[in-house]
Amino acid sequence: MEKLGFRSIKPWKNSPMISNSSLLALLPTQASTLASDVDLITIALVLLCGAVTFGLMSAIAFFVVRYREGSVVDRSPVRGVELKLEIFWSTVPLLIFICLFVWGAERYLEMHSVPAGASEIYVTAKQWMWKFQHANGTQELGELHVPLGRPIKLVMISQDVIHSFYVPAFRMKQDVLPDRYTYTWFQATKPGKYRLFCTQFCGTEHAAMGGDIIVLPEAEFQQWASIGVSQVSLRGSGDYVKQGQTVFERHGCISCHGSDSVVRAPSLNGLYGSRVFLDNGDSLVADENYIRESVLEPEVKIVKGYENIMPSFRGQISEEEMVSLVEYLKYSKTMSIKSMEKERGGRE
Amino acid sequence: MRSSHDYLNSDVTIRSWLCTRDHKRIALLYLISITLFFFIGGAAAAIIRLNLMTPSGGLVSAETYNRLFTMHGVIMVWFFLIPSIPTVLGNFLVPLMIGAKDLAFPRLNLLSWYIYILGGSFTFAAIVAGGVDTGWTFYTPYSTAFSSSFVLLTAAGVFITGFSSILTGLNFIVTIHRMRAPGLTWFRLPIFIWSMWATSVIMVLATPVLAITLLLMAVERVFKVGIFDPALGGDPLLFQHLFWFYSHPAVYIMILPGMGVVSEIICCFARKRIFGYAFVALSSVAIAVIGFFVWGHHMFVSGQSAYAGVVFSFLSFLVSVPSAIKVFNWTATLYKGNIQLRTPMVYALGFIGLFTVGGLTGLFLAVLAVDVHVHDTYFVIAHFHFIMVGGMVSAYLGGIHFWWPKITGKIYPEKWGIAAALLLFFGFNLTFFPQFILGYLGMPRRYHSYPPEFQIYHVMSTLGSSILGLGYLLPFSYLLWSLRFGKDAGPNDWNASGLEWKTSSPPPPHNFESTPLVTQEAYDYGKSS
Amino acid sequence: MTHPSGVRGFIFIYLALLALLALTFGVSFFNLSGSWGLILNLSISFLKAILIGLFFMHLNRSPGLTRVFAAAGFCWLAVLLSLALTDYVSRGWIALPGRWP
Amino acid sequence: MGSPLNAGVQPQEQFKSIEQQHEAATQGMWIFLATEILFFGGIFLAYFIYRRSYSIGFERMSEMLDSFLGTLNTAILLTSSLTMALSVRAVQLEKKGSLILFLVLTLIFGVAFLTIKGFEYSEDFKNKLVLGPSFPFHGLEAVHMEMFLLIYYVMTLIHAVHLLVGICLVSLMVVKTVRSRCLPALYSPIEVIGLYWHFVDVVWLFLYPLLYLAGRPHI
Repeated sequence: MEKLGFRSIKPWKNSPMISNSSLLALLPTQASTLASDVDLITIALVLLCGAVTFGLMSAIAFFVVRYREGSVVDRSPVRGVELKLEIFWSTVPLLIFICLFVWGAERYLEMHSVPAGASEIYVTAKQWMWKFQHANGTQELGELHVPLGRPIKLVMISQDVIHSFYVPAFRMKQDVLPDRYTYTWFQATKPGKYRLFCTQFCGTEHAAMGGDIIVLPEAEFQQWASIGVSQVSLRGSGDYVKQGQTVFERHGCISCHGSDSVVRAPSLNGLYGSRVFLDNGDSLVADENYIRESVLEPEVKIVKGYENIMPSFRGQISEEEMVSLVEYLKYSKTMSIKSMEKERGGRE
Repeated sequence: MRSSHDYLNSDVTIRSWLCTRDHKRIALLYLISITLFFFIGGAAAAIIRLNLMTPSGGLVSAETYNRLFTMHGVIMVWFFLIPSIPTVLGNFLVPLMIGAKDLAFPRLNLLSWYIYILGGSFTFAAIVAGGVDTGWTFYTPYSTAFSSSFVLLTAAGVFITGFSSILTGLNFIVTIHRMRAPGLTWFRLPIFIWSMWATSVIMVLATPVLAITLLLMAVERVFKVGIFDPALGGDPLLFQHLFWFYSHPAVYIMILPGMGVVSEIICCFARKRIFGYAFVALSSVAIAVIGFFVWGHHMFVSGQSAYAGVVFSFLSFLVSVPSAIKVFNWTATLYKGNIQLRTPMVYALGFIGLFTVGGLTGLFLAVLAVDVHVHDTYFVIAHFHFIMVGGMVSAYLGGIHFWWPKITGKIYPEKWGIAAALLLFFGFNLTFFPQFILGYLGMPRRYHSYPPEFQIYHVMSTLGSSILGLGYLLPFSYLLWSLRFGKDAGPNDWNASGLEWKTSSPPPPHNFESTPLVTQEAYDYGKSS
Repeated sequence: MTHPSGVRGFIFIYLALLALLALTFGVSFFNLSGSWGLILNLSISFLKAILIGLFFMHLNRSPGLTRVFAAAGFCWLAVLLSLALTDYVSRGWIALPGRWP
Repeated sequence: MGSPLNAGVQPQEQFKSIEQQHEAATQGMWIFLATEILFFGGIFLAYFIYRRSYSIGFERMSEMLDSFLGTLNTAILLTSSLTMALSVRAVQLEKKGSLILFLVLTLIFGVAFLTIKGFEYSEDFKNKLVLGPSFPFHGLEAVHMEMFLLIYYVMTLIHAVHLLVGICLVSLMVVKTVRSRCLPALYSPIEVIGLYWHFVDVVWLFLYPLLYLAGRPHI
């Protein structure tokens, strides 16, 4: 796996992707639900700014010609309009700006609120490659296959410096930080192959840290998922929840977090998405980041009513294992850990 | 007639220049040093543009390329743009325009120049030693834990130069408050003085935050103890917050002085008082203050909270109102003027056009949803080059031409001046306008190689940049030429208002024979035309 | 700058400062819950800073402009702290699918 | 203004009067102090953000600092501020004897502060409270403790450098006062140096509770 760790650095190639990009295209392909919204704002802005620029330049050109040195025109001063004009051209832009702000902010918050039921893909970035992990355990390098028309949530983390996940055709970009998950989502609307760029400078081969997003219609995607192996992708062992369970057991988490354990530790049943109250009076909603942080730095956020006794697992759990562990704990939201234990015991 | 005893020929030894406390001589020391840095930074830009002619970026290696754009950014931002108008024209003109003999702290002024040179040497040493590859933004953890280039040396250079900036700002504020000639009330000041005051406030209040940020970065890099590196418990976004708390206001350090210069030029060559004086003057102050509230718009996709993003977006729209006011007022000043299209005026009109485009494209970046798409692409590059190069450098060159007779006592060839100004305007647009399209198509910044579908725009841009390069060599040549062969200038060949034109060209060592008394408002062109 | 203040006034301020110092140190022995200790400590520090500014640095008799400059540093610092903390406080408010705070 | 300072003092050539020179100097110093506030402000922001997240590690490390010496040093600095204020008063009243006395006292308190701080650093080194590989703690909060220690060193060292500059300036003033035949000429510099001195004191007033009293102090 480590051998595959680095995408061989190759020059950018022309590919049959970018469906309708003519030589002088001005807009990139629109391939997500957000793309047309963003383009609409852009077009509105271009029209607005174009009109303002054209108006101003025409006025300047007109004045320069008409009031050139020596021309015989009326130069008698106009009085009494100054204040009115000033008020006019400061309030009108302000009102337009407020409308633009509301429009842009609304779409932005939409980009930040993942629709319920989105399928999740974990993205790991490192110098200078992208790695994707699907919920069924399939892993891909530098290439991501996604189904058409379904919301996809990306949970992203970096193993070294800051990277940024950017797919122009989706009008979507999010920095990928070390040691903390960031989220974004998209819903593809058009099958095809789209470029993925890293847009946060990340070192020598920053420019080569690209990839392809391949959008397949549902049927083809299912077919791909069942065979699942394109040249650069590889297949993990089993699904995440099972892997996560293995990690959970290997590190003996149940001995403290189980309901019948002697050591008192907070229960993990239904943890994901629930509100957690901390001993410093704060509260938060348990998300992937909280779970991750609680494993690696358990002393930072202590649940109200519990002692700070958990050891840190930093260095003992790889990012991939962490992903599966998080997935396992998420799964336990619908099924309690205890009953999963039993179910497993029963099978054995 | 050239006066026999002016600041240039009163004492000609090298020692008299290096130990001078005359603000006019210090301005010239700065002029020479920032021109040097401008050409170093420009050379880096030329290689970058040549490299991007082909998608594979075959001219230089990726490693070299990264060092080149970092060097271009660091030098242009801290060693050319930030000092440019304030230290050259500001130093020369602030005391002259307010009727003072010198700045309030002349020795401090000279010290500022030496600090600048010291910082410049550090950064220059870093370049000679092998350069730095973090980008001018020094983002952590790349800069503290991963880059193997000369981060510390470069950061030390920037850190030191920051103090030069602070001391210059401090000197200007005190001078403007305390040393105005009798009768020169605040609302009789030239707009240039207002803009220098606003710039100085930013220099004084923002630069120390950069200093401490770079210091913490250096400490983390040396001791491997976390402040910004997440592997050590730090938060890289804290670095970005601190960095942009300085660097966004620093953008206004780079544009406010240009706005001041352009206001002077337009009034002189439209033969009119500026329209809406109070609004133009106070909008500088408004920009300086509100400019401190908007830094988070550099971090919309950084992992900053979405709510903070919304707050910063709103505040960013607010700061564009005063800029809009200025543009409208300049245009209104032309109305019913008596317009003379001399070289400085051509630059000033070019400034208005390019700044308008640069400012309006800033709206795209303030709109959250659009910024997500164009952030860190060539759209941003084009936007800020329209402001910094199209705006600030045009204004700087316009100002240099406008006050060249006053500074040197010589007249430059007018036809060459206009030709160069037009060439620059054309070359600039060809260089940077295609980059807006490139950016919207998705071309990321800081890319050494790129997908072939972007090539056509890169080729256009490179072509434009060669014209731009030629355009910069022209004024450099004929201005030098004029020093020896130019005609002598009179005290006020432009027939301009303002105290600096009331003394001889070049001015005597102590500026004025007797302290002037001001009885009128600025831009008193009604009677003279 | 016109009339120097009396020695007695200075000594009085000095004693007040020492008293506040004693208060800070004394309070730190009580384990105040949460961030109350921090808030109290900072408030006392502010009080001390204001006393020094007003009396030792003569702000009580300075022209308005000087006071504006003295306040400017603190105001700008407040901008830095409050806007940066806006980010830290509100991080993770939208974290999960379909969930709004 | 009715100022007693005009007699026999010539302003520098760029100024019209000694009042103008004095006002310029004072205003310049205030602007410089505003700069300084923002300079320290950056570390304060880092402190507040990390203390919010890593309160346990911060408290634990803070408890290892000698809060008694910290408090003593605070008292010493406050006293030096008093003597500095009295020095300014003495120069206003043109009392050479008491001016020298108060300046020297200020100097002594400043040096005392640095001596105690130096002693404290040496104790810290003895207790292995140092950054880098020999940091003695491991395990859960070690990273956060080391971060606190970093902030502690950066803050106190920058403060100490400022105080050192202040001490140099005050020493210069002592020399000038002893040699001076015309005390009013010294009013402006002493007033300005006084402002700087008080500011360095004020910074410490904030460092003291943030660094020494973050946890429960032990004597």
